[in-house]
This record gives sequence, structure tokens and C-alpha cells, in this order.
Amino acid sequence: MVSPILVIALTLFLAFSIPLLHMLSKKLPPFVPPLATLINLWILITNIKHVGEGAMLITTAGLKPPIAINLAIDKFSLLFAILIQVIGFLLSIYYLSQERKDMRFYMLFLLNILGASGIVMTGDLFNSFVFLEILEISSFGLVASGKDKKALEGGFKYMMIGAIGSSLYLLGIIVLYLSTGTLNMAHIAKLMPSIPDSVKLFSSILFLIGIGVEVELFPLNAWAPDAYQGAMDEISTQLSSIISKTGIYLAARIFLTIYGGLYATNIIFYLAITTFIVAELAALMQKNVKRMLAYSSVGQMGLLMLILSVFAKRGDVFVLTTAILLALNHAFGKGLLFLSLGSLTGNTRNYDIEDLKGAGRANPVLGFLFATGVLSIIGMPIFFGFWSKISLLISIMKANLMYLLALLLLVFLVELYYYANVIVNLFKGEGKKYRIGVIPVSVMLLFALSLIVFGLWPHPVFKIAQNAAASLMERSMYISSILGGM
Amino acid sequence: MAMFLLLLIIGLTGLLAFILGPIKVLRNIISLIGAIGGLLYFVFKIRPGQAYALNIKIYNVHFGTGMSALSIFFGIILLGLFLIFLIASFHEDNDGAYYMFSFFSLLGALGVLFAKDLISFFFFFETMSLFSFLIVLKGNGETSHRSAFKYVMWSAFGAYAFLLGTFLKVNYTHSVMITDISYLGGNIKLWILILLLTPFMVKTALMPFHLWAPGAYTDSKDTYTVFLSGGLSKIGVFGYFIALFNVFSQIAVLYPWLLKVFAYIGAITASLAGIYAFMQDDAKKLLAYSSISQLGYVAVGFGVYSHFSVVAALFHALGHAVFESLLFLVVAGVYYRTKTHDLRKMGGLIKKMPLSFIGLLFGIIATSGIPPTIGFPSKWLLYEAIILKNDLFLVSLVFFASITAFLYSYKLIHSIFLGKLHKEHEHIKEAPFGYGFGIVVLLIPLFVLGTNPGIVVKPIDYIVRFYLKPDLAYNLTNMTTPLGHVNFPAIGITMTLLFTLSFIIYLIFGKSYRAAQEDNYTATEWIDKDFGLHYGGEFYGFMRKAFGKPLTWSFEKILNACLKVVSFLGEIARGFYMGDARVYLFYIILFFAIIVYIMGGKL
Amino acid sequence: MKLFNFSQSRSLWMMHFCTGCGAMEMPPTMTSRFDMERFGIIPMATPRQSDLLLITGYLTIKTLKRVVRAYEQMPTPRYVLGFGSCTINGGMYWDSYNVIKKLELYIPVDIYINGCMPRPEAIIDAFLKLREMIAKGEANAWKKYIENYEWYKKNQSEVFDVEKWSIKNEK
Amino acid sequence: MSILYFFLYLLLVTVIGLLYMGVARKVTAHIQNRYGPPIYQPILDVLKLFGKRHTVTHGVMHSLGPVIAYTGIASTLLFLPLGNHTPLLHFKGDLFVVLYLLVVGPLGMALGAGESSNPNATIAMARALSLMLGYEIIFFMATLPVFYHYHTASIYKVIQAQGVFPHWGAIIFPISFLAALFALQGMMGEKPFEIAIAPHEIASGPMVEYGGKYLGLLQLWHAVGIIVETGLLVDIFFGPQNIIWFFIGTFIVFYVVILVNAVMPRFRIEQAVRFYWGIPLLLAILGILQVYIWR
Repeated sequence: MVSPILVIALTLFLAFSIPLLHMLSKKLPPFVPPLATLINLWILITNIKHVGEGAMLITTAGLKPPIAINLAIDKFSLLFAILIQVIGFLLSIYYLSQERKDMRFYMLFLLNILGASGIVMTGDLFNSFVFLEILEISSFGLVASGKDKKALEGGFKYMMIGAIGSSLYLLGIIVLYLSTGTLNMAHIAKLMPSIPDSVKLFSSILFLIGIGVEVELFPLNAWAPDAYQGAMDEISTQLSSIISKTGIYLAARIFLTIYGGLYATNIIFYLAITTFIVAELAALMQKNVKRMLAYSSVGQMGLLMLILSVFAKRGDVFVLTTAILLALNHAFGKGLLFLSLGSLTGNTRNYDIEDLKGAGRANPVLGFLFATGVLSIIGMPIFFGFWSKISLLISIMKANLMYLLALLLLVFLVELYYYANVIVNLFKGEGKKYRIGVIPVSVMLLFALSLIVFGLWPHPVFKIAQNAAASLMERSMYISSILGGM
Repeated sequence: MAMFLLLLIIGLTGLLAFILGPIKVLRNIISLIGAIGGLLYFVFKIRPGQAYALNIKIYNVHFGTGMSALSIFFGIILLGLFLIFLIASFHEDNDGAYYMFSFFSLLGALGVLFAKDLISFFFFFETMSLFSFLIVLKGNGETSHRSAFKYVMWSAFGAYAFLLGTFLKVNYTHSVMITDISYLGGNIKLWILILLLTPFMVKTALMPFHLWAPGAYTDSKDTYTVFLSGGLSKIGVFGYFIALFNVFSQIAVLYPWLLKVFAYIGAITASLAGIYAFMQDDAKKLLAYSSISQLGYVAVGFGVYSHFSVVAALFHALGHAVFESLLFLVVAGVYYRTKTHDLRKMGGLIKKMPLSFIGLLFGIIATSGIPPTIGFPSKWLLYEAIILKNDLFLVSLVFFASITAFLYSYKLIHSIFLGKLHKEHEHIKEAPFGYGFGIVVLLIPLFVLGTNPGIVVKPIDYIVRFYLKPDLAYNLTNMTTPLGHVNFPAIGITMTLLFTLSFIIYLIFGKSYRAAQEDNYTATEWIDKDFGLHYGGEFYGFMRKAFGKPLTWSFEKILNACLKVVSFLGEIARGFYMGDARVYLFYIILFFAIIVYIMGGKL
Repeated sequence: MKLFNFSQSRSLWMMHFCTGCGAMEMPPTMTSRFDMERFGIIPMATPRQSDLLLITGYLTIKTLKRVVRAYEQMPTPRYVLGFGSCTINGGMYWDSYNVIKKLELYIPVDIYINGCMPRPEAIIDAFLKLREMIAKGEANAWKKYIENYEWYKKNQSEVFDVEKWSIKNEK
Repeated sequence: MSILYFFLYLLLVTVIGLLYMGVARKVTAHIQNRYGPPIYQPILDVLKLFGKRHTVTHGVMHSLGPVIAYTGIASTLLFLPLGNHTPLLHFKGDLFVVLYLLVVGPLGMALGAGESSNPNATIAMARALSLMLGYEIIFFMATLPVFYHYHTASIYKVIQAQGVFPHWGAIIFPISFLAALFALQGMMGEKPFEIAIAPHEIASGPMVEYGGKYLGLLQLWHAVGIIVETGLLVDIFFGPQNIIWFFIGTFIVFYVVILVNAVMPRFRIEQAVRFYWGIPLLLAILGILQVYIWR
């Protein structure tokens, strides 16, 4: 067994070794991220069988919780950690084929992965804030690393709002710490019944805003379209596939594990619905495909939050499973969309829908990839998205929210409208042909194939998601496995 | 298991066809083997009452033919038409993906036939819609993207309505299987029924839901239209049957008015689509409207809801599969040679493409419902059924629709085959083998079933008898209803005899010689050889004056108004994200303030 | 054969090619005063249905082309009735440069009516004469046209472009 | 034996039909203050047309058109009882068979006329078919109450069910009968619904390229058509008649039609269609309402 703490340590080490390697040879830095993520992946996979019912505890400095800094990994976090490494690995492979960037870019990238993995693995609330800061700051850098003004603008907006969000998050931690005297998640969770209601409520509102920025909830998500649009395509992938998923993880962990249910559930519920509808409507009128995808991303995140709040209303392992399925579908589908969109525009950063005309017909492989992403996101059968969407609807039906079901179906129609418009546009008339390398295509094909294969045979993914959901649901198990018999 | 294997065969063949895409010969052979194998497997292995459940963790996908022999009835239509489409499509310039998509759409359609639970029904229905959408998208028309877009939107509209209905049903009955819901209390069962019916109304293009059909039929590749119109629309018919009989068996008792509405929608669709059809100048568009019109009869048959009206509806569905495919196939063959669908640019092709002409001739005869072809028995049954249901206005409307059939049929055959041959078509040949094969094959059931409808009425009756009290007496050649009686071969034999007689009269008198193309009575004026004598454009132009306004009515206008509202909402939503960083900060502060205000009491 | 001739004689469908002033005399012939329908003679709209080509008055070169064309479009047996002096010798247009003088040179004529103008009585009389001829099988001008096709064509080609105007049917 | 009977029957009806046409011409002539041709004139015309030596054809369909037309109308005749007199086939098909067989004739002629690449013919066919949109539906709706009332679709049973004079369909359903008369005028293509033929405008329309034996066959078609169309009306509205009275009945109906024909001008096509969708349609609907109320 290799300790998962190495994931963090190694990534950190490799990230800071990049400048040194850069001195040795200018060709080396691009190869560091794939190496790091691959090793991480290996470490995590070897740990799969060690993660049992509750959470696996990894302590540092030989101290036991609730005092020390520690990692607490259950199946839910492991799933997200693996997801992050997989997508990180694929993306870093993708970077190999791109023109070489400044070495600081690779550093930021690795730090980003580090932050994300840290968040999903840590068992300490303050630690999670530290990792969140690492994640956010590196993301600002990554978003702003694009070549044009838009990137800077997006990065700036993201930073402004992200900073406020994380400070409110910190405030929430402080409030909890004041009333419990501990920062260990499991411990706080255990002490939760003893905290006065007003403190609970206040801290949960602070967390809601802090995390709400990250998961792009309705009034807090104004940065998202600009950041997605401004960032380079791969960074957009990272935003939608890694960073926002981390936000979802955080939301689930804090609200479900620590609070044992959503406080202000109704607010989140309605906010999530509003997020979804507003984002889809905004996407409907969008002529810029990338911004459209950004809005759609926001909408999907709204859907995820919606399903979490539905779970909070009526606990059912199936609903959580659905949330995970949705997250997976969105991570792969949207990632694929951003990547292939970049190639379809020939990396010209001109995303106007009119200029994409015929691009899919001229580049059938890219067209296929983009179409796969779209079809999976809108939940067409034989793609993985179908199962996640069906599960979503089943969950909502189980929660007996038939009007919501009808509303969602209506909005799905809107979603289909703009997506179908793009698809149709891609395949009409004659477009420009672009040359793309083998590596990017194979990376994208991996994304696409995973969507199709698991669409045709969703059994294994269901199983994994179900296990992860079960472990997230077993709050007492989590607490007892961390704190022992305390 | 057999059903699952069949789907697997079809799917794998599609995949192979895609992989072998560049090697044309091999690809064609593989797909042919797959299609023929599928048909044979279907005929020999699939039996009523088989069932199979496929477990994918959360759902069990239930396959089965237990519903009735209906699945088998439609399955044979689908696979047969697919084979015909496939053979003809080899003449077109298609890539591997095209074949994969078409195989997958077939797979979806077959899956729908086999599905026993509503979610797998939806799964396969969506699969079918998706891949037929992709094929329409690959079509050769200038506007194929627009049509494909409409197609997918309408399909999705229907599918989502179906999904909502499904979940309502599951919510109230706690069963995902296709089971009866008529015992449910309240009006919820009505909503479920209507929602479940929506996709089939879309698929068969009933009037408010028909807007996708003309475009999709026109702009998909010619040979695929054969399958799309003849084959896939049958899924809609199948769906009606399932929804009306398996899901809601008590409809005639509980909501007779709904049936009436349904029947009238069908009749109005048949009439209006007929009128639109004869105003078209594009061969495929004309046929598309004709297809819509013909499927209107099917809806009428279901709406009348008596034993032999349903028999008529199913028989007409079969007939539609035969003659509409025949018509589309002929037009496809003509397009293959002339590269046009425009009725104004063709004419006189009878001299060059006699087999196609024969195909089209009998196709339109069947479409118009003239005996002794396959179009007649169903229409006859339908009329009698409606009169027995005491609805004389409905029967008049249906009759009106069948008159419009004469109009568009004649326009079609005249503009393509009769009249003056165009100069640029002087050297074209008969349509190649694939088309000819399909035409000949389709002509067989056209006549055999037209004179011996008992062959098919027997299995249909066996299906329908289970649900409705039988009051139709029939054998191979005769049918008797409480109103009347027909001996189908008698009509055929009489006509043949009298034709022989008239032909003899024609032969014994006088000689005739062949007039040259330009030898016409033109008020004795000399005309140039290339002079456009062909009367193709504005064929029923004067009807614009007679009908006036109704021809300009369109459901599309209502739809556009709805879209405007949605876009307005979209503009508002987009406006939210148009600020700069300060505005966004303001949002957060405002949000914080509001939440604290709302929650303030609890703090 | 005889039956056919008889019925042909009793049922003459006429195409009146009204080129000149003679057309004026046709309405009274058709309507209640003289009523030619009682002899089975009715005007027809197209040469395909007609048995009798009635040419009233002078023929310019321009109209001659059309007359020949109409004549050739009629099914056989077909009959031609020259109406008025102009068809016989040009009548009052005897010295006109663009009026043909003798119709006979271009298409075979079964019977002429002299006069300028001939009265309806004369027309009816001609009809009856023609009727007798047909019944007896004497009105065979149409055969002449087939037999002497070359000769007629030659004559026609002297006044207009036969190549362009003639109909090339597969006989 | 029965085949021989068929032929004789056909011949008889054809000849009677031709005589009707002669009468029509005679009557029209008398209305116009002329003598008119002898009544047997159409027979002479047909004989003459068959006697033509050389006729032009424009192709196979052009030749077969009249053949199909005659086939269609003759088949219809064999399914139509003439009053009490019944042809062998009348019980093998009912009203709908007759209605659909009636269309074969126009269709055959349309196909033939179409092939002649003469725009006049095609325009005429377009008009004829459009006119069908007017009269067919009226005729159908006008006959429906009768069939509905007696609860059968068999023409023979309807005839028998009506009974003697005061129980005739025409007397029980006067409104429908009137509507049917309107429809018949268009069905027979007489003025004011003569737009499809319109000799002065489009050179006799569908027949523009037909001469000789083709036109002869078309004349026969027309002759049988007269009997079938008027006979249908007589059967449905005039109750059981023996064959003599049947023909008298058809003659009376036909006489009305030609009287109207003789004094009427012509509608334009859209006027004709619109006309049918006015008063006649209203009458037909009233007729249906009558039977609804009555039952």
C-alpha cells in the first residue's frame, strides 16, 4: 500500500521541481504533469481495495484526529480523486501536443491538480480552505494565461468573485471553529447537534456563498461565462471537468457530511432551479458557441445542485448516485466539448456559430467527437448521458416533484434547441479543414469512447457510483471510522 | 433472448458497415447479409409470447413480443422495407456512417417493437429518432440542416412528453411496464394517456405536430425516405395501438370524446395535408404531405375504435408502407437519373423509364384507394366502420381527403412521367437495378393483398379480436360488415376482363401511328422542339383562388410566436451576465443581504 | 366499310379555318335559321377530332403554313372544302404578292364553293354534295395527298420553309 | 352464358347511353330553335370514329387511356343494379366500390390526356380533378343519409328498402336529393360546370389530342357514364323500379340536367368549386342533420 498522502506530497514536489528541470532542459517541463498524474493515479488505484465501508484515515506526524492534519478518504472522495487524476492526465497529455508554453503554466497546472486532489482527500476543514485557495489561485492564473484580453478579463472577474467566495468560506470555518473548537470534519459533524441553530444557519449561509461561487449557483455565477469564454479551451475543460466538480464535492461533503443535511435546503433548491433555467435560457440566445457551452456548464451545475438538494429533502441513495452519474457525464461530456470545439475552430479562438458552419463536415472526426459530447450532454440514448438524465428524472419522480419534472423536461427542450442548432450548423455546407495531431484526437477519442462504451454498458459505472453514494450517505460510519471509538 | 440477439445482429452489422466504410463492395455485402439475416432471423426465430429481460443494474430492460402479434406484424414491415431501402441505396454515393446510422435507426425501431417497459421503449424510440435525425442531417438538400433541426426538435418534444407521461404513470402505478392505467382515479390518467400519445402523433405527423415531416421527408436522402416514411412512421402507429389498447383499455368507456377528437384530428389532417400536397411543386414534398394525409386515415381508424376500424387502421398502415414506399422509391429512381425533384423540370419520362412509370402508376392507384389495389380494402372498411359509428360528418371528411388523393396523385404522375420530355432528359435510361428491384417487389403485395386482403386481415383480426368485440366476417377474398360486403377478386377479375374487352375493341379498329413529340394541336402554330409545352408549374394554381386564405394558414406561425416569447426570456437571462466585475460583486452582496434578510428570523 | 362510309357521311365534324371574310357566313349556317347540325355537321375544336377542313376565304402565305399543319394533323379520311373564290383563284386578291391563288396546289381539295361571299344556302348545298360523295366513296382527295406527297411538298416548299413546318411522325 | 349476358348488357346500356346523348343534342337544338340532328346521331358519330383509318397516338398511355376509361365505367356498371334489374356482380360490392370504380374512368382519361404533352389537355384535367373536389363530396354527403337511414351500404338493399312511390328516398330526403342533383350536374360535366371541356377555350380539353377510335372509346365511356351516374341517383332516390321505369327515371334526371345545361353559361373553375362549397354543401349538411334528427 502506498500512502495517498504521497499524492499531495509528490505533486507538490514535482510542481516546484519544474523550474529546476526547466534549467536543465527547456523540453522537460511538459512531461512533468503527465508523469505526476500517472503516478497519482497509480497510487490511488492501489488504494481502492483498502477503502472499506467508512473512510480511510491517513494521519500526519503520528497524531490522531481531531487534533492533527489528516486525510480522510472514503469511496466518494476516492472516486472524485481518481476522476481528477484521469482528466488531469488526459489534459496533460493533450498539452504535450500543443505548442510549448511557459514553464510556469505547467506549474500552475500541477498546483491546480494538487489543490483539487487535496480538497477531495482532506479530512480537515481548514486544510480544505488551504487547498481551495491553491486551487482558485492557480485557476485564476490558468484562466488568465490565455493570449488575449478576454482571458485577462475572465481571470480578473473570476479572481474578484472567487476571493470573496473563499473569504466567506473561511469565515464559515471560523464560525464553526468558534463554536466547536475543532477543525476536523468528522469531529465537527459529531458535535453538530450541540451547536446552536443560529450558528449552524449562519455558518451554512457563509458556506453556501463560498461554495456557491465555486459551483456556479445563480447569482454567484456571473464570473463563469466570462472565465470559460476567456480561458483557453483546455483550461475551460479543466474548469468544467475538475474545478467545478471539486466544488460539487465540497458542497456534498460540507453540507451532507458535516451538517448532515442541507440547511436552507429550500433556498438551494430554488436557487438551483433558477440557475438551471436562467443558464439554459441565456445559452439559447448565445451566438458564441463557447459562451453557450459555458452557460450550459452553469446549467448542468445547477442541475447537480438541484439533485443534491433533492437528496437533502428526501434521502435516497439513488438520488446521490444520480448526482454522481451527472457529475461524471458532465465532466467527460463537457470536457470533450471544449476540447473538440477548440480543434473545430482551428484554435483561432473565433467561436461564432456562423464561422463554425460546415466545420464538422470538413473534419468528420472532430465533428463526431463534438456531436458525441453534445448528444451525451443532452442525454441521448446509447450515450452515457442518457442514463444520467434518466436517473435524474427517476430521482425527481421518486421525490414526488412531478411539476419540477415537467419543468425540467421543458428546459431540456430549450437545451436541445441550442445544441441541435450547433450540431446542425456544424454539418451544413462546406467548412475549412484543419490538421490536428494524433495525440489530441486520441485524447478526445478516449473521452468520447468512454461516453459511448458506458452508455451502452452502464453497469460498472452504476456500481461505482452507487458505492460512492452509499459511502457519502453513511455519515455515522464516516465519523466513527475517523474518530475511532471517541 | 432471440430479440436481444436480433438487435445485436443489426447493431453489429451497422458497426461493421461503418468500419468497412471505405471498401464499398465489402460494406455493401456485409450490410446486405446483415439485413437479410435479420429478416430471416426475425421470421424464423421471433414468436409471439417470447420475453427476455436484460439487467443493467438499475433498470431491467424488458424485451418481449408478448404484447401481441403486433410487434411481429410491424417488424416484418420494417425489415422488409429496410431491405428494399438498402438495395436501392447502394446506387447512391453514401459513406459508412450513413449505413451505420440507418442500421441503428432500424435497431431503434425494432427495439421499440420489443420493449415491454416504458423506459426501454423510450430508449429505443430516442435511438431511432436520433439516428434518423443524423441521416436527415446527412441529406443532400439545400435545407437539410433546417429540416433535420425541426425533425429532432419535434421528435424530442414528443419524446419528452412521453417521458413525462411515463414518469407520471410510474408514479401513480408503481410499475414501469406497459400496463393498464384505466383504473386510476381522477383525471391524471387522461393526462398520462395524452402525454404518452404525443410522440406517436408526432411520428405519424398528425396535424398540429406535422411541421417536421415535409422537410425531413424532402431533405433526407431519397432512398432513406422510403424507409423513413414507409417504415419508421409505422412505429407511430404501433405506439397508438399500445397506448390505446395496452395502456388505456377503457378509453371508449371513460373518454369517448377523446376518441372523437382523435378521429377528427386524423380526418382533418388527412384533408388538409391532401390539399397542401396538391399545391406542392416538389415531388418529395408532395409525397411527404401525401404520407401525412394517408397516416391521417390510420388515426381516424383508431379514433373510431371499433373492431374493424382498427383492422382498417392497421391494414392501412401496411398499405401505406407498401404504396408510399413505392412512390418514394420511384421518385428516388427518377432523381438518380434526372438529379431533380422539381416537378416543373421533369416530364415525359414514361418513354425513358417505363418500369418506374408502372411503379408510380400503381402506386398512385393504391394511394387513391382504387380497387383492386392494397389501398382499397382499408378505406372500404374505414368508411363502413365510421358509418356504423353514426358519424356522417367524419366519413364525409375522410371521403374529401381521399378525393384530394386523386388530385395530388395525378399531379405527381403527370409532371414526372407524362407530358413533354425535356431536352436535357433525352438520353437518360431506366432507373438502375436497386430501384427496379424494389418497385417489382413492392408491386407484388400491392396486388396480392388488394385482391386477397384476407391474408393480412387474418393476423390483424387475431390481434384486434383480443381487445374489441369482433363484428367483421371475412375470408381470404371476401369481407362482410353489418353494412355491406365486398368480394375483392371479383372487382379485379371484372376489371381485367373488361380491360381485355376494351383492348380488343381498341385493337380491331383503325391503325394508329406514333406522333412526334412536338406534333400537338397548338392552334396550328409551329413550335420549337425545345419549347416548354409541359404544364407543370402552378398545376392547381387556380385552387389558390378557390381556397384563398386556408392555404396560407400555418401552425408554424403560432410556433414562431411561442419562440419569440422564449427568446425574449432568453434575452433577459443573458442580460444578467453582461456586467463587469463590480456589478457581479454587487450581485453577491445583494444575495448575501437577501439571504440574511430571509433567514434573519431564525438567526 | 360501307357502314363506315355512311356514318362518315352523316357525321361530319368540321374545323373551320377562318382566314378571311368568309367566316362571316358560318354563324348563320350553324344557328337556328339554317342549322347545319341536322346533317350531323358540327364545329370541332381541334384537327384531331375533325373530318372536314373548311377554309373560308383567302390564304396568305403565313396562314397557309398553318393550314397545311392543321390538315396534316387530321386523322384520315379527311376532307377539305374550299370556301369562296379566293381559294379557287385568289379572287379579288388575284394580284397580291402574299396571297396564294390556288389552294389545290398545296393540299387536295374535295369540293369548292364558288362566290364572294357564298350564301349559307350554298354552303349547305356543298355539305350535302360532299355527303353524297363520301357515302359513295368518291371523296378520296385525302388519298391523293398521301400518294403525291412529294409533289405537294414541293409546291409548299416554293412558298414557305417546309422543313421547319412539316411534322415528322413515325408512320 | 353469363359472359354473353355481360356483353349484351353492356351493349344495351352503351346504346341507350348514346341515344341519351342524341336526345340531349336534340333537346338543346329545340331550345335554340333548331331542328337538331337525329337522335341516333351519336351512334353514327361513334361508328365514324371507329372507322377512321389513321389516327395519331402519343404513346402507350395515350392509347390505353380511353381503354382504361371505358374499363372503369363498364366495371362500375356491372356493380350497379338498374332498379330491380340486377347485374351478376351487384352483391359483390357496395356503394364504396361503385364510388371508387367511378373514378377509374376519369383517371384513365387523365393519364391518356396527360401523355399527349398538350398543355390544353393537362389544364383540363387539372380543372376536372379540382371540380371533383367540389361535386364528389356533395354527392357523397347527399347519398349518405339514405344509406345511413336504411342501415346498409349495399345499393341493392337500399333500393329494396325504399318501397313504392311515397316512400322514395327523394321524398323522404328532399334536401339531400336536391344536393345530389347539384352534384350530378358537375359529375356529368354539363354547364355550368363544363370548364374542364370548354371547347372554345382549351379546345375540348382532355380530348384535344384524341381522334378516331380513341375518341370513339371516349364517347362510349361518356355514354355509359350517363347511365351510371343518373342511374346511381335513381337507384338511391327513386326506389325499386323495373328496368323500363328505371330508364325512364334516368331519362327524367338526365333531362333536367340537359335543360340546365342548355340555358346556363359557364363557371370559372374556382367559381365552380366555391359554388359547390356554398349552397350545395349547406344542403348536404342539412340533409345529414335531417337524418340525425329523424332517427
